[in-house]
Amino acid sequence: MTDSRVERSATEAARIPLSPRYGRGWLAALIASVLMVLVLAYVIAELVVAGIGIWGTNIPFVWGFDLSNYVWWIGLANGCSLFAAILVLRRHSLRTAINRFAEGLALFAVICAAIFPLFHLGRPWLFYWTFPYPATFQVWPQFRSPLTWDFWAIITHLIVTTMLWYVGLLPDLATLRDRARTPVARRVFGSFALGWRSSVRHWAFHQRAYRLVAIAVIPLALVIQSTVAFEFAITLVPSWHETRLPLHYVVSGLESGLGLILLAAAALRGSLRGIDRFIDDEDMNLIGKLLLANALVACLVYAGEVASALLAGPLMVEAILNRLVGHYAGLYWGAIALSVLLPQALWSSRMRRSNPAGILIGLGVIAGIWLDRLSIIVGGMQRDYLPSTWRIYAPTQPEWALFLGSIGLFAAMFLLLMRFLPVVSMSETRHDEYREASS
Amino acid sequence: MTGEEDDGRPSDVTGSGPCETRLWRSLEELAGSEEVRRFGGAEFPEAATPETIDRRALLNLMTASLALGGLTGCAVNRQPWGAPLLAQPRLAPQHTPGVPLIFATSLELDGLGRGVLVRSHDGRPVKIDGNPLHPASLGGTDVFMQAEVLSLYDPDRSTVPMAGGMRRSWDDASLYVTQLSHQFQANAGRGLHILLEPCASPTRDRLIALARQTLPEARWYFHAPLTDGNTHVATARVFGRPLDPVLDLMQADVILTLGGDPLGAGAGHIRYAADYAQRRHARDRPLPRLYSAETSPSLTGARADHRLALPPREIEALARQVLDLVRNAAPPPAAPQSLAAIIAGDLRRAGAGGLVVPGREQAADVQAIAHAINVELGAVNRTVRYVEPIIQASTDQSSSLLALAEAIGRGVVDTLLILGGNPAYDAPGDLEFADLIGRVPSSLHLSYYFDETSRVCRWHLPARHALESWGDLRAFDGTAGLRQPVTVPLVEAMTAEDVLAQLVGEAGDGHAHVQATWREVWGEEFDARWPTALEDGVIAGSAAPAASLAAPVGWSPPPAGPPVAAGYSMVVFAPDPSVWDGRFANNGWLQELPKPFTKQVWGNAALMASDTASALGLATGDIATFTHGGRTIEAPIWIMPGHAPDAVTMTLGYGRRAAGRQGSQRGFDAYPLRSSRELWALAGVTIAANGRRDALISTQHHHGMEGRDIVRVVPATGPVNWPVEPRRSMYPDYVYDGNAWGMSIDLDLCLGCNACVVACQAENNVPIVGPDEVAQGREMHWLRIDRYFAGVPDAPETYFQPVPCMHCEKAPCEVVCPVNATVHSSEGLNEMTYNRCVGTRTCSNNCPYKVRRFNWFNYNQKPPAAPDAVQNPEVTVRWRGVVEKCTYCVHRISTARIAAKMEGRPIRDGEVMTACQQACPTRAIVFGNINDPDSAVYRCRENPRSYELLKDLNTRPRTTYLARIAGLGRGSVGGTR
Amino acid sequence: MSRSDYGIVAEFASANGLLAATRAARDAGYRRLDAFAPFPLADVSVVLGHRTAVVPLIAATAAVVGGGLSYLAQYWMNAVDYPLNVGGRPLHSWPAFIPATIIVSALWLAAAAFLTMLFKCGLPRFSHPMFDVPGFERASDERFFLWVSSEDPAYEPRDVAALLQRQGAVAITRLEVTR
Amino acid sequence: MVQLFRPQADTAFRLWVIASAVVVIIVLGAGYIYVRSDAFWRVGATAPMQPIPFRHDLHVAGVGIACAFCHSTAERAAHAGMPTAHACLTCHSQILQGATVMEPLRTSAALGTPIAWTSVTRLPNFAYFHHGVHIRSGVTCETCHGRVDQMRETEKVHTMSMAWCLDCHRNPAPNAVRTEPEGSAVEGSRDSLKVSEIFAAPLTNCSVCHR
Repeated sequence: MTDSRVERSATEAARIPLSPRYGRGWLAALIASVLMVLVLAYVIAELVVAGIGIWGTNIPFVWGFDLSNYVWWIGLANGCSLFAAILVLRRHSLRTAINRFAEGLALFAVICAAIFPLFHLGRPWLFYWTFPYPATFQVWPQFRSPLTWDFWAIITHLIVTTMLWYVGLLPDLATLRDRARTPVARRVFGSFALGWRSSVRHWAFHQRAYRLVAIAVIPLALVIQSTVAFEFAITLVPSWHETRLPLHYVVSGLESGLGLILLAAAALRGSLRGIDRFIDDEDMNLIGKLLLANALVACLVYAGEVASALLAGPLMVEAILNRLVGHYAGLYWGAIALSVLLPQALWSSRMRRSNPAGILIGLGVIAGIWLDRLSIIVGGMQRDYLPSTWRIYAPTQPEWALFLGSIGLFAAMFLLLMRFLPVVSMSETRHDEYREASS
Repeated sequence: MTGEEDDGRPSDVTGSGPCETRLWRSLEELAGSEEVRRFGGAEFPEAATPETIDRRALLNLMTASLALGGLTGCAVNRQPWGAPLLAQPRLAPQHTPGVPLIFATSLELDGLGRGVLVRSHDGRPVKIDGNPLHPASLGGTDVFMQAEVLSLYDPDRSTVPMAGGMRRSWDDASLYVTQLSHQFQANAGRGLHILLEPCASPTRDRLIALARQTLPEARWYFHAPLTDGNTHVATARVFGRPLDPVLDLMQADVILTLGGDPLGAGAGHIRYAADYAQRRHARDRPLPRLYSAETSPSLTGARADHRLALPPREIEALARQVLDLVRNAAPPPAAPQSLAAIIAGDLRRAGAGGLVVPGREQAADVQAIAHAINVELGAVNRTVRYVEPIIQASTDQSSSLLALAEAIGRGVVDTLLILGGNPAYDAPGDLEFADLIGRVPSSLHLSYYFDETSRVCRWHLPARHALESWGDLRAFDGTAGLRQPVTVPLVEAMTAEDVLAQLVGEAGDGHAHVQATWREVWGEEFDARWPTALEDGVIAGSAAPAASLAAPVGWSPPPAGPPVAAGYSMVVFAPDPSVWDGRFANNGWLQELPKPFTKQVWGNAALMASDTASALGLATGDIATFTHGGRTIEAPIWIMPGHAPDAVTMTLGYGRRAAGRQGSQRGFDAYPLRSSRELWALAGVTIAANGRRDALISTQHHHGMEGRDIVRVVPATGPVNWPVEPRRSMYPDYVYDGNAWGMSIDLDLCLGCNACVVACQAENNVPIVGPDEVAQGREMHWLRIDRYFAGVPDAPETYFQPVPCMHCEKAPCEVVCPVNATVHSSEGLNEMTYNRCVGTRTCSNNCPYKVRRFNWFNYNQKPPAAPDAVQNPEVTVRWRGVVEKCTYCVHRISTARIAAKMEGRPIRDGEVMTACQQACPTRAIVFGNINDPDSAVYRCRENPRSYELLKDLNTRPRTTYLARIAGLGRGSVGGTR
Repeated sequence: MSRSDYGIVAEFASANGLLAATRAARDAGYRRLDAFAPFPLADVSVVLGHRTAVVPLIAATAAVVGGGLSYLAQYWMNAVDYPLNVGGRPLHSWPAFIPATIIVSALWLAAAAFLTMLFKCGLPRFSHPMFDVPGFERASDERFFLWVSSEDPAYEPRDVAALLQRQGAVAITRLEVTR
Repeated sequence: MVQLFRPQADTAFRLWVIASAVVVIIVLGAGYIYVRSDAFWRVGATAPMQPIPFRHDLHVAGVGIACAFCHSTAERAAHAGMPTAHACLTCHSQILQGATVMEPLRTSAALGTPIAWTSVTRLPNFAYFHHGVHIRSGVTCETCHGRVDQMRETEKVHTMSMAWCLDCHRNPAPNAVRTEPEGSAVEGSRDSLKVSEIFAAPLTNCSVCHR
């Protein structure tokens, strides 16, 4: 819808969003992901009608895919938004390339994450009981429970991530408005642009607000990751009952976020013609280095996990050994291999710059963290206090469907983003170009 | 009669001596009451004479609400105006709507009576407990008594007469029976053959005697798959005539059991368990020493100080050695002593305090030897008394099923009446009995279900449930008890007595027949004694006296048979702990009840030792083919620690083909392998794996304690000394003045009999979830019994540990609930409010004891859910998506609190009894106010054996355990406690 | 229905042009100016003397207020209004109330920053005279504009136009609005 | 460039913002009031139809029959108890005996089937209530049921919401009038009962009502 303006424009930024013709690939991908969304809808309906008995969960495995997927998604979200926020604050050149879609990814991940805690309830239609409203039975939520903290965490995350994304997007919406051809598009973008006139005064306040929202995001991301960790850490389950768990979740969460960003960046470069002008090799190089560094930290955290467990007494030892060699050992070692060993490939700069490698490593890291979540939750619950209650858990089809469905939803939203909104920030790019020019 | 009184039976009731406060009634008495006469005089013509307001009328009055389905306790009522308020035409006297009534009656097992109290809400029986006055119960129950009430409402029960597979009216049916009686009264009963279940019912015996007179040519047979033991053969050998042994475990200092399960199974086991428990904890008496020689693990063996896992032939060898060593008073040979010598030594030392108990499945010789030893020890009339057979009818061989089979074979049977029982299913396989019945021109089967036998008979008549019918039963010790209906018949049906009465042309209903029986016995005392007897459920002083034994000369057993050839393998048959002989197959509570040792549900398996299994190349779950004499069955294998080598144990009662929707096609049927000549142990069975596997469903998958401090065991002698670390907590403690409820469970008394589990399920509307859900790990029992093995796999120690909610003062589950659905009461209860629960399950996740259950589906609405009628109206019926758990029977606490308040007094100790506590035969569970120094539970907590489960977590459980006392060392002197 | 003067708008090809023009206009004594650029121009802001410190101030206050409210609410509901013995924990279990407090204050911080921005920028404002300036759509792309308000005490259309002309404006528009 | 929106757009937008804010507030406020309103709890509503047009005002105020005469178990049991056909017929075998409105009564007496009255105050099945203990604690009938003696048709006079129950359970004193309803079964033992015994019991425990 925007190509007509391209030749009129002198700046690189004018070429965003680029590649006017999104080929069949995009359409196919969209259709595929929409189908997955339909599956998601079906499973949710089934859940509400039949009950969560259709899952493989039981006593003691009261949680399975539901919580591990939630933890995984929220980790991705926190990773992305944390990273984006830091870039905004550092005013790092990388932000021009990454922020826009990083913030978008964060937002979509939160939406996917929110599905799970809602529908893992036995009676999901009563979810609002966790919100403090004046009910005629005069009972309030119980604020000592991490689940109530979690309720606030998800709502807040949703709102703040949206704001971070929107504030950054505002000037570009104005640009789209001014370039739009069809009156409808013009009006639509116009309404969302709120009448932005790119006045220097606007810019001044905009910059302040953007940075402040970013500042809010940083503690938020950290606290929310920790809150999620608390959900497990404050229980008595032997392999969860650890003060180190929040750290573990923050580190691995950020890593999965970086993995996702790497994946998305590489995928964009691979699919959108000309975008490598904006997400250039240098950017990829930087992301790669960051991910590598994060993987090394994660390695340290994993080591700490084993060490602290071994120091913590017989039950913990048994629990951790069970995760390492027990029925669910595959999950643990898979996590190590994918989230610690695989990123080591990024030591080579060729790998860092190659798109296929980026996609593979990004996917690998994300999958690795997913396995880590499953290993912690499912593998952790397996060795409880009374051996008489020990059992096995295996996910059922509906659980897989729910999981894949949420991925489909995520993919669909991202595909629409890259189609209708600039995937890298135009205004930031212009700004940089100006600075480079003036310096 | 108020609600709280139904649990109010003093906890210290021991069947000795009459119970001071009698809290249950007979409808008869109500019907006879002044009140009734008064409104007999009222303006209703049909009520003009008192008789018309008999018990049936009263039951009708109370049950009327059922007619309109005004059942409380069902899921939340969605009608705008709620359920209607029912105004009865007239109140049953002394019955307050909504306040339960208690009736005493008798239930039957193996043809012997066990006294129960039935709690009925508005004419709807919902709970069964033991009758403290009844010698076979003393207030305790077993799983079968508890579950009987579910069978009463079984939707699969037979409701109409059938003939040739067609539904028939009752008119046709009674016409048929009348014709029979005319026909046979004409020809003195020639060609009439009647098969009955052996049953110690005076009324039935009277009617049979009557029939034998009026129909002299008729032939009578008795069959039940489990009562055809060798007991009478053995006693006949030793004492010259068949007798029944009755044990007195209070007196026994040294006990040797040869097979069997006196503490865990059979018509007398509740009493025996109670006696043994009472003796174990009698402070002034030495601990009894219990030796068990058995083939497959039994509750008795698990409790024994010494358990010897022996195949049948070695049990016999042991018995012979012990007899010899007891007989010739030679000084015991020098160490190392043989086990037989040690046991014999102990028995001799105990003298009259010694006791040898043979299992009914043992060979006649073994049993005879056991009795001989008792005689030798002078134990007769001290630890054991021999009485004339309680069930007279079935003693002679000519009345066996075998005889009937031959008769049919000879073609002399024109008409076969099968009154009760299910021979087409449970007759020994070699008889091909189902086919035999088919050969009989005219056959009739009276039974509760339209079962395997009904299908092969011409006629089928629905039978009444025990809770719907009149009758009387003798207990294992001969004590007679009356049976009275506690509800109007839910379907039109008959009892065996009714049919017999019709045959002999005796008028009147069951009520009349029973009264007639006892009029004969009591003469003019009748009017005085009948009401009391009915109210007590027990006829005082009717226990069988010790038989006068013509001083038995030293009987010697015949020489042992030849040693069995190699490749030998033996199959031993045993009743199933869940479905007994198969009669309970359609009972969801029992099907879903984890068997004590395997924890298997909804099926059975062939148990064998690991060595045997590996020798045969089998593993748990493999299906093997068992062949003997051309008869073949297939059964899944279960490797059972502590099972004797070279033997396989098969439990009977599964593999039903026509049990009903829940009972059919579950497990495998062992009867076809059974031989009419070797009922209990079958030698020379060939076993072969056939490569297929069966997913056996069990509720426990790990069997060791992994070295954790779970079940504590203290030495039999010497003090208990555990390190007492001081309690520390970051938080200030809440003060629980007033009542502070707590429970103590004595692991030394707990036999693992499961009675508490079913009692809890019945009392608290705990849903049945079905095999698939259990297989997925979703059983709902609020109270489970964990079973751990310790020591060597071949001869392990077996520990049972009932685990209800611990009601932790620092409850981890409450802190993590986001909506305050589970919080603490000011009396220290960990309360669960279902209607506030949103179902995050995080509480269950944070419960280290894993006692919280979750309604994954709407279990109470989807099969095999228990019918609404059996739901306890005092307890909310839970719905999908909420967590539930043990509440310490909080509804009983509320009822007691309300009663106390209304009478302006505090709640008495023992006034609140939890369902599990009430059911426990050994009184292992004690509940009460831990603030009250005079309460039983307080004393238990002060006991040095008292400990908290997972104490290190500092959850401060209100449920505490008393450590198990280790078995006595061999031949060492008994310690005391 | 009368058309009235809204001011003079000059279009510049470069940021520096705009900067110079703005400076010049300030020096010439004009106070009611606004500049338009496709990206933030800090130095122009400085010249125009924008004060944005109020945003963090309000945001910080909001954060404190929101957090405080959240904590008080938790305390009141669990310890005052319906005190329940939950797992033997104290009614006022302050450590457990912290996480939600932090989260909520972050929410208020972000929300306050965002709303303050909109308020101070007078957004949303869908219809504005500036949109009448020919080619103004390129203000969001690569062109720069300076506007001198007719309200300016020193406003004199001819002078202003001349001044801006001198600063190398590529186009000059006299903006009129209908009132 | 051309204006995308007319100047009115802004006014319209601001109005819309304000309006929607107002709407939200109104909706929430209305909801808050409605779920506490009598209408929501069917207070003042009378049953659409009863098998017999029974009038409390005639029987209580008029004839002077005490509550406990018909609701005979209210003082000792959980259920207040409904009068039996037999009880009704003590009078109505003479009075109005032929009246058609009495048909259900005669049917019930003759056939022995219950009369199904439409219940006006009904708690959900997970809430357990015991009439006896409330009366014993001095809560009078009209505290919860209002002046039934003046009602032509029986109606609900309180919401009977959990909040309503809690108000009293948190502070029973005002409603626990120390007078005994007529025909009390517990007359004599009144003095033996100390107030403390009534109020000592923790009435706000969940399990007091929910089991």
